[in-house]
Amino acid sequence: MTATDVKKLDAAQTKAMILYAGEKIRENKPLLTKVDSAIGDGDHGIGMSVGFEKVEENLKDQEFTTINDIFKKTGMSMVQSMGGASGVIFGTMFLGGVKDLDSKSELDVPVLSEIFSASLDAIKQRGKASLGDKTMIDALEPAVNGLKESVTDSATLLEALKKAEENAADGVEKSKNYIAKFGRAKSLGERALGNQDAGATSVWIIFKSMREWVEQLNK
Amino acid sequence: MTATDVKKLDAAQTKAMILYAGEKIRENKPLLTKVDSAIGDGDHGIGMSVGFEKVEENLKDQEFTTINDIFKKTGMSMVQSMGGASGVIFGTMFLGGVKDLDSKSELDVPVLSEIFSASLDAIKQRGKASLGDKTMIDALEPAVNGLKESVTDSATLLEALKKAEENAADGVEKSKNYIAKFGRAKSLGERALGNQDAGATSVWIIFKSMREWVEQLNK
Amino acid sequence: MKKVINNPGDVVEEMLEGIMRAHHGSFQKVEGVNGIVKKELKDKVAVVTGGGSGHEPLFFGVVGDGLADGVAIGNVFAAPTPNTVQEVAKTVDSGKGVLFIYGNYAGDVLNFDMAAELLEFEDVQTTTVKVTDDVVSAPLERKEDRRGIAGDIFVIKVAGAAAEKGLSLEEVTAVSQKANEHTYSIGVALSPGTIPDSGEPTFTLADDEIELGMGIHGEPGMERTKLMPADELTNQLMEKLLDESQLTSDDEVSVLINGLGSTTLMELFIVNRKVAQILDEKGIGIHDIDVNNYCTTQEMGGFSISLLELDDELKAYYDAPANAPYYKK
Amino acid sequence: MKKVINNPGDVVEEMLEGIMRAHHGSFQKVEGVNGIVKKELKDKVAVVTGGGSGHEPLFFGVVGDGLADGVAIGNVFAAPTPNTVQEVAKTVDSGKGVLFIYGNYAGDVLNFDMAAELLEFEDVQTTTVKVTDDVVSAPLERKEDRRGIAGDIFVIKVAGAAAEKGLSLEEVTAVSQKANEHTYSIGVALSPGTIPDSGEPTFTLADDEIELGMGIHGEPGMERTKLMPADELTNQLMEKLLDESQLTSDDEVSVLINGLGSTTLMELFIVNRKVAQILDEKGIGIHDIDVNNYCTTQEMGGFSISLLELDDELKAYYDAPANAPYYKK
Ligand SMILES: Nc1ncnc2c1ncn2[C@@H]1O[C@H](COP(=O)(O)OP(=O)(O)O)[C@@H](O)[C@H]1O
Ligand SMILES: Nc1ncnc2c1ncn2[C@@H]1O[C@H](COP(=O)(O)OP(=O)(O)O)[C@@H](O)[C@H]1O
Ligand SMILES: [Mg+2]
Ligand SMILES: [Mg+2]
Ligand SMILES: [Mg+2]
Ligand SMILES: [Mg+2]
Repeated sequence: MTATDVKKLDAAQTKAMILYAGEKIRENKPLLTKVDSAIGDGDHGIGMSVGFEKVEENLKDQEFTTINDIFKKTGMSMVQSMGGASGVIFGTMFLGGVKDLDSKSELDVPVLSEIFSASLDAIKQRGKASLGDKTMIDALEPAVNGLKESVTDSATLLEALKKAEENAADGVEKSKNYIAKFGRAKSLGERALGNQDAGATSVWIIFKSMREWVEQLNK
Repeated sequence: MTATDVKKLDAAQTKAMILYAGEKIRENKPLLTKVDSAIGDGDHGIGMSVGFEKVEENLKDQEFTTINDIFKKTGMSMVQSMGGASGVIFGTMFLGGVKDLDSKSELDVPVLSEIFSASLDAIKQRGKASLGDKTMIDALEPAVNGLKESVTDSATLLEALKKAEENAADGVEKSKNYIAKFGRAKSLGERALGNQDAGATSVWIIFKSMREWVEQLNK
Repeated sequence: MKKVINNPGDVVEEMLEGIMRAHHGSFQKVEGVNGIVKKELKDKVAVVTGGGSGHEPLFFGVVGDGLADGVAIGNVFAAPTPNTVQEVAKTVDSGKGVLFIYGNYAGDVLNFDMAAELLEFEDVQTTTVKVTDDVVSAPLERKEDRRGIAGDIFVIKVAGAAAEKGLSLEEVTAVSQKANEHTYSIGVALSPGTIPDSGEPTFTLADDEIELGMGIHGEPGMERTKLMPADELTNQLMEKLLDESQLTSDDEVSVLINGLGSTTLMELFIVNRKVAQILDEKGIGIHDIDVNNYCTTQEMGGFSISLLELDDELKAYYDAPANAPYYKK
Repeated sequence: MKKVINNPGDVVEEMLEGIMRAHHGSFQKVEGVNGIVKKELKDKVAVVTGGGSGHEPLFFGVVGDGLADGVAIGNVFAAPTPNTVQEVAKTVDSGKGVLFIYGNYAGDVLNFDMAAELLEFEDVQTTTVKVTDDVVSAPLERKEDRRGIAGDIFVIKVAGAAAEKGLSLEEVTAVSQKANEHTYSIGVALSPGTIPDSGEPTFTLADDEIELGMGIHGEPGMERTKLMPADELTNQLMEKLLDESQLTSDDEVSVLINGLGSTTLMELFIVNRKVAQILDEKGIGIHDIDVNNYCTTQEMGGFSISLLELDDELKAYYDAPANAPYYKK
């Protein structure tokens, strides 16, 4: 079986994939900080690193039987350690998706899509931002749309994550042309044009690393 | 009559000579500040400029009949406006010399010598420094010795001031090798070696400009 | 930027240890979170403030009698977590409810709101006043979107005094909200502060440039211009402030000149001289002037001017006694 | 260096105008000179302090009840003139005499001494305590040559309390002298301050260099070294301080961590954490800790640690109430 055929991950694999995404976020701390400096207060990379350190600490030595618990623990670790806008927002990206989800022991494309659609809604409700407000939603919403299409197309996990990653990347690019309304960049107005959003960049890195992890599976 | 022959100055000339020295000190504000920065707190040029501005303000529109009054007013202007170590020390350089001096309407070499010997004593008494302590005394004491020799040699005013200037310059050079004991540089110890004293530099500029003024007299 | 720190990841925790060692006589640490509350709590409405650290002495410095009862402390420039806010609120609540006062930033709003939701389950009643004093951070039509800067001090002062007087949560909230509506601030940046963790300045300004209206995290202001004399600069800032506040000669204000970090008191008093001259000229009464560093941004250069438009009610609360490590009246 | 000033030659005068506008309720300006005294003077020994400006909030910031009665203000980093000192002293003297307290610098000594001579003619009795707390500025054998830095605060605090209690000039002088002898300080510099007039920093340090023991005008200290972690730095400074002060577990101290300008309170509290740990380890009692910016050098980076070795007499004076714009107890 090559990665291309993979249809689903079990709980242990899901945990490993999230830990890998956390590693990548931490590797990209300088980039995220730089991006946030240009139009925000320059701490996004620091906050995301703190959050994913806590995630690693809390997930590493624990065995999970459900996907729900993994996402919940990931989200809680972020909310309780990070602070800042991204603590709640990225915490909700993991927490919000499993709040009303039936217990799942495996992560397949439909489940993945269901989780992130629900978390997108939760984030919008909490933060009151929409697509085009120069927030992480500019990457998350297109990524979620990609996942939804993949469900319809019965795509493999890798195909679905590739699509989500591409859409997220595209969203990051587009965020350069949006005027910021939320976060510490909110009053920058037109002067933020040309700079991508920090949170959107994190969303892209997260989907990119999930794709990488699945790609390398059983290669 | 050329400058070389000048034996004495009247009160108006003396006033003009002091105002000229003040101008030169103010021109050299950056140099004095730089010298003080190296081993002191970097404000000597500022203080001396404040002092000589006050001297100009107080002397400019006033007519004097005695040398004593000119020196007294010069010294008082400095003491009352400058503050810092140099306010009292350079104030005393002018005040101290005429404190016990009989009223003089002309400044010749013996009077010049008498004034600055007395002020040297007054400075030493007030500041408790001696030659070699890396203060303005390192320039003033040799300059005074030069004036005293000129009295013995019956030198002209220009010759006397030339000698004083040369000795002061020599003293400034030598101050580089002294270890500071007084002023803000006092605890610099051996690390002050190689740097000349700021106050000594001012003394040299004052004698140098008095020499220049006399030299240009009736040229 | 050289900083006197150990591991950059430990600055907040070590700062808190240092604070507690100095102030254990009047402070208690809230266990498990980065929160501090007054040692002796009273049976009254509690006032809780907080925000990212890096702005010292805000926010811990105003925990004391007649001021805030507790503070939730975030990482550098990052709002505190919901559980931090929650634990602090639970510790100070006497059953009469808790008023949250903090600067209006997305992160703070998200975290305090989440805490408020969670506290509902635990029967702790909360209300919120978001400080929105920075007049350049959004136009008048979107006043509620404005950022909170040094004006925090005025709002916390009034809230603390009202709570001390025994008012209900509703009443304390209303008068604090009024204090916020009566507070107008504007800042200017000369040089950036540095985040200890990244070692990077939060923005860059040329050697002869300043930014009018810049926020306390380096958020853009209204204009980058050349450095100008203090009087001219103060004039420009006051013009905007008076235009926004619409103060007239019938009004009376308290003034706060707040240093952002490395700007000296000498400079702040030179600014104060001009601010007072301008107010005097317009016939606007000056009730009090406070020149201090309350809301800093690490070693950022610059300052802000805040005006609190007084009425009899606000004046009485402004004048009431207060005693915290960095604010005494 | 960008500064918020107008004409550099006017900074002191304009600062004074700003100060007087903010504090006219408790201060009066001494006419004709750069001096400030308390508005309401008491029939007691008067305490006069002063020195160059540029170190704000010292020295004007400690003019108040239980502290100094008057202050003579010089130009930036330049001692006040004799006539300034003289006029301030004459204004505060109630006939019971005037105690001069100032940092031991040649300029200050020369000007205060000259003022004292002139005051003799006017029947104003004066005594002097020169603060010499900076342990690295001269060896023990020449203790009287040491510079005065942030320890000024301790000496003025004790003097003000003793004078308030009604002691005679001789007695106030004696206990202030004792306070000075019991005060030990050491500083460290990270980056220079700038003189407004020249726009030049008073010294230079490489990007990764610090100077242990450097004075508050950039006077050389004991060693230039690489920047090191806060704990290690604090250890090195405390070692020197404990060695000089010979404190043992029988002793009790008040601690002052004083910021020099641009070093943040966050950093000062991280230092404080370590200072307290070290004192705790040695069993030296900590009576009080004050973390503040009292004696600055414009926007200089760095801090100093001061210890006041207490006995019952000094402790009582240290704890006595005090109320000045920048020092309250
Ligand atoms: N209301 C919101 N909804 C969604 N995302 C938001 C919102 N506010 C901020 N963000 C995201 O958070 C990011 C900033 O995170 P971070 O820098 O960690 O927090 P802070 O803004 O508190 O410094 C922004 O780039 C944006 O993507
Ligand atoms: N006790 C003293 N006797 C003579 N000259 C002194 C004494 N103390 C200081 N000086 C002179 O004063 C100069 C410093 O003057 P200045 O920089 O204006 O004052 P400050 O030291 O107060 O900053 C020194 O360079 C030295 O020549
Ligand atoms: Mg940020
Ligand atoms: Mg000097
Ligand atoms: Mg932030
Ligand atoms: Mg000086």
